[in-house]
Amino acid sequence: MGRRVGLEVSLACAEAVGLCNVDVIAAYPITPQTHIVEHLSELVADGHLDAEFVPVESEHSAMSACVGSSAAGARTFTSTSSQGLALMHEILFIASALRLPIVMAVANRSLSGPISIWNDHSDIMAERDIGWIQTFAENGQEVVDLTLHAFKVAEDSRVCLPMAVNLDGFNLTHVIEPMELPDQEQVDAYLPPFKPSQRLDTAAPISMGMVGVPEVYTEAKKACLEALENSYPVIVEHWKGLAEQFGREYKPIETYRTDDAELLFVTMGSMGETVMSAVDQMRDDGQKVGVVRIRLWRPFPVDDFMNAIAGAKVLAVIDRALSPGVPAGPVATELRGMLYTKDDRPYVADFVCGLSGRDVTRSQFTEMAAQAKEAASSGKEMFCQMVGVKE
Amino acid sequence: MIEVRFHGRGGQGAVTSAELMALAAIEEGKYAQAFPSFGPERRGAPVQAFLRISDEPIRLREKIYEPDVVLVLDPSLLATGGVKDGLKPDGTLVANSSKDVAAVRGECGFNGRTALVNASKVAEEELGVPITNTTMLGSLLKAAGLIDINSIKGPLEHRFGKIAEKNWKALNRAYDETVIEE
Amino acid sequence: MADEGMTPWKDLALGCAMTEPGSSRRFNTGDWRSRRRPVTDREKCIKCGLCWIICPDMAYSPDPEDEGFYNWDSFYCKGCGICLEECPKDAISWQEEREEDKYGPACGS
Amino acid sequence: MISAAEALKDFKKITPKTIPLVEPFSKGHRACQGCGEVLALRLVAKAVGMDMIAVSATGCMEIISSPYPQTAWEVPWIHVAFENAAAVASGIEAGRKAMIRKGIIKDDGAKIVAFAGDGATADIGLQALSGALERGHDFTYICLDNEAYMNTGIQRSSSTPYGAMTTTSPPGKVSKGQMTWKKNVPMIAAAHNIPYVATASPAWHVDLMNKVKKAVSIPGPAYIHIFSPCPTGWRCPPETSIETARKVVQSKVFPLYEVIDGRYVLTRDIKKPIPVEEYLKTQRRFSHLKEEDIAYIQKRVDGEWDRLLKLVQVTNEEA
Repeated sequence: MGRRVGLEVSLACAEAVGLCNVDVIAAYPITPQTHIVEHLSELVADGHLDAEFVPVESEHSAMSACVGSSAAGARTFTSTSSQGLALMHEILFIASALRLPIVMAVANRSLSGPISIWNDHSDIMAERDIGWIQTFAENGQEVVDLTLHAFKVAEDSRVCLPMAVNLDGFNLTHVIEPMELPDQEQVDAYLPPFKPSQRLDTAAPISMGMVGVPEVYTEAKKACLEALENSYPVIVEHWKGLAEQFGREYKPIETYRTDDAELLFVTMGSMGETVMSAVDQMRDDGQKVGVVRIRLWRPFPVDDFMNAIAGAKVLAVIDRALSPGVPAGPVATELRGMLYTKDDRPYVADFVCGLSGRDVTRSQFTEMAAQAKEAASSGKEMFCQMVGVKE
Repeated sequence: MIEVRFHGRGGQGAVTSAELMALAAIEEGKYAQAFPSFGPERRGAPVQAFLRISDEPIRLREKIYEPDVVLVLDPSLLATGGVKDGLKPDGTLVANSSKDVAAVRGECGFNGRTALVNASKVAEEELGVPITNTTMLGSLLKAAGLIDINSIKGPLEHRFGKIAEKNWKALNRAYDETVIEE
Repeated sequence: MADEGMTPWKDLALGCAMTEPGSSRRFNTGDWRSRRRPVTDREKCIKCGLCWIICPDMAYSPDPEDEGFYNWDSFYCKGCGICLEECPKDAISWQEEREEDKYGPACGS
Repeated sequence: MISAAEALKDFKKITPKTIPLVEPFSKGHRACQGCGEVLALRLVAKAVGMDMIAVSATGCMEIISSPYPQTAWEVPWIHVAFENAAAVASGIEAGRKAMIRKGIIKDDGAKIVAFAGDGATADIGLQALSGALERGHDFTYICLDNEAYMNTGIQRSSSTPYGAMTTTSPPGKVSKGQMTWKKNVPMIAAAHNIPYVATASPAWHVDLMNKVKKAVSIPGPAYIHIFSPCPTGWRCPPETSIETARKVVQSKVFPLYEVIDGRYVLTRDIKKPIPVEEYLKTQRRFSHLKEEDIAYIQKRVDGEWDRLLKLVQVTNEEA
C-alpha cells in the first residue's frame, strides 16, 4: 500500500518518475521546474534510480536528447517551464510526429517579456498544437497520479505519443502538502516495462524522420491527428486502471457542484481549488454556481465537456494566458468554437487572470460571477476581461 | 483552519520552519500546506513563508491575507512594517525579541496577543549560530498550539540528522522561555 | 488529383518511418546523366579499384565474374566524371550515350 | 575510461586491399553530380560498418538520403532537426547505456555516429556539439564541411573561407566576398579535451576511413572534420571534386591531422606545398580575388600551418 506523506509537490513528481523506473532524464534547470530535476538527479546519484541523467546545455538539447533516447527505446522523462518550453518548441512537434512516448512535466510559468518566473499558462498555451497529449494537475496527489498515468498512456502501443503533465509553477511545485505516494509494487502492477513498437536497432534498421515530401506530409499529419484523437479511450481506460490500483478516480472533465448550476466556472490547474472554495461560499449565499475543471486538454474531450455544462446558462471561463489580437483568451476562444454549432449553448464570459502568479482570491471569483451574469443578461458580447488591471 | 505567516530574512530558514510544521501536522494525520513567497529574494532580503493547518482537506491556493498567527524570526523585521498586515485582531504575534511586550507592540503596531522569546540568544547558546527558525517553532507551538510538540521531532530529525538533537533542545528551551501577553 | 505512388495514411509506418532499409536502391539516378557515359577499357585497367571507392554514387561494384574488375551500373551513374578524372591509367573514357542504352535494364541491385 | 592511445593499441588499419565492401549508405541517393560530401559520407559509413546507428542533422545529406519513401540508409537512422544532431546522439547513447545496464537490451556494440554539415556544426549546432563533447558521450561526430549552407542555396556560414563568394557574401564594390576567416571547429572540438579529433579529405580515402575506424573504436566522444567539395556551390566542374580535395591539402589550406589524447599528429606533412592560388583558381567562388587578396590568404595559410607545426611539437614534447 502507498503511504501518506508530506512532500513538496516537485519532489513528489520526481518520486513518481522514479517509481516509473525511467531510463533517461535529460533536463536543463529553469525556475520553477528545478526542484523536480534536482530531486531526480539526487535519486540517480544515490543509486535509488537506475537511470542516465543527461545534464544538457539547453532545453532544446533536452528535448532533442529525449527524442534520441526514446527513439532508442528507453523510457524517457524531462521537465521544463516557460522559456525552456519555448526553446523546445520546434522539437516538440517532431517528438509527436515521430510518435515517441516522452513524458514531460511542465511547471507552468509566464513567458517573457517582461521576464517573469511566476505562474500562469502562457507557456503551455503557446504549445497547444504540438500534437502531445496534455493533462493538468490540480494538486500534489494529481501530479503523482497523472505522472504514472502519463507513462502508461504514452507508451501504450495504441497511442505512442508524447505526453505533458502540467502543474502550476510555485503554486504547486513549491508547496508542501499531504499526498499518498504509491509503493513500488503498486506502480509495477500498474505500469508494465516499456515495449516500444519500433526503435533504432541494428538488428532491424529503420529510418526515422524522413523528408515529408508533398506526397506524404498530409498523410503523415493525418496519421498523427488520428493517433491523438484515438488516444482518448486509452486515456480514460488507464484512469480507470489507476482507480482500481490506487483508489483515486480521474475524469477528462471534472465537475463540482454543477447540479442545477446556472453559472459554471471553467478552470484548469491549481486555481480550480480556490474556485471550488469560492463556489462553496456563493452556494451558501444561494447562488446556483459550480465548477467545470478541464483535466484533459489534448485531445480535448468535447463530449465530456458538453455533458458537464449541460443546463448551464453562463460559462465564466478562467483563462490564464492571453491570445493577443483575438477577443478572448485561448481557452474561451476554443470553447466558443466548439459551442458554435450547439443548440442551447451557454453564454461564454471570459476572464484573464492570475498572470505571472498574481493571486486570484475567492472574492474576485465572486465578482467575476456577478459580471458574467450581468453580461449574459444584457446579451451583449463580452470581450476578454483582464481581471485586476490597475488603471 | 489556522493560517500562519512567517517573516524572516533570506537564508534564515523561514521556509524550513513552515515546512517542518506542515510535515509534522501531516504526520499527525492533519492536512497542511506550506509554501514560500515565490520571489527572486536572495540572502538577507526580507522574505515570507506561509502555513495552513486544518482538520479538513485544504482546497485553497490563495496566498494568506488574514493570518491567525504571524511569526517573526528576526527582531529587526518588527519595525520594518508589514508584520501586522492582515493579522486578525484576535490573532497572535509570535516574535523573536529581547525587548518587552510594550516595546515590541510599539515597534510593530500590533496590540493583540503577543508571544515573545529571545530566540537569537537561545539559538546562539544552543546551536552556536543565530539561526532562529527551529528555535522559534518552540515559541510558535507554545503560543498557538497547532500540533503536539513531539510531532515536530520526526521532521526535525529527517531534516537535520546529526544536529537535530541540538535543534530540538533549542526549540524546547524557546517553548519554556516564551512569555505570552494576552 | 494524381495519387500514384502515394501511401494511404493508415498504411504508413509509425511516425512515418521507413521500415525497408536502403529503399533508395530502387530509385533511378541514371537518368540524371546526359549525353555520355563512362566506359572502362579493361585492357588498360590495373584493377586498383579507385573507380569503385571514389564514386559518390556507388555506380561501380566488384565484377563477380572477373575478379579484380569493376562493373559500371547505368542505373545509378549520374555521369559526374570523377572516375575518368581519377583513374591512374586513363582507362575510363566517355562514350556517347545511345538512346537504346540510356534506359537499359534497371539493375537496382 | 581508457585513453585513446590505449584503445588504439591493437588497432587494425584498413589498407587499400582491405577496404570494407559493405555499403551502410546505399545507392540511389539524390546528391548532385560529383558531390564530394556524399562520397565522404559513404566512406565514413563503410569504415563504421553495419553496426552503426546514424543521426543526421538537417542539410544536404539528410535531404538527399531520405525523401519518403526512399531511404539510402541501410542502418538505423534518425533525423530530428538542424542544430541538434549531437544532442540526439547524446540521448541515443544515454538511452542505450541505461537499457544495457538494466538488461533491457543486449549490448550489440552499435556505434553511434552523428553527421552534420558545416552550418549545422560551426553555427547553429555548435552549442549542442559542445555540450555533447563536454558530457563525454560515447559517439562520433562527423562534420561534412562544404563551406556554406548548400542545402538552402549557397549562403555563407562561419566555415566559409575568406574571399569566397556565396549568395550572402557576394563580392561587390566594397566587399571581397566572405570577409571573415574560417572558424576552426576541429580545434574547438580539441579544446574540449576529448580523446580523438581528426581532419580528413576524401582524396585520401584510406586515411579518412582509418580515422573514422579509430574514432568509433575509442570510448568517449570523437570528432572528425571532413573537407567535402561541393561542385555546385563552389562553381567548379563535377569531376574535379577529388582533385579539389587533394589540392586543399597540398596547398596547406586544409591540413590533415589527428589530436589523440590532446597530442597533435600531422597525418600528411606537406614538404613541397603548391601555392594557394593553385587551389583557388579552379573554383569560380574565388574567381573575383585579386593577386593581393590571394597573397593575403597565402600569408594566413602559412601562418596557420606554422602554428599547427608548433602545436605538434609542443604537445608531443609534453607527451
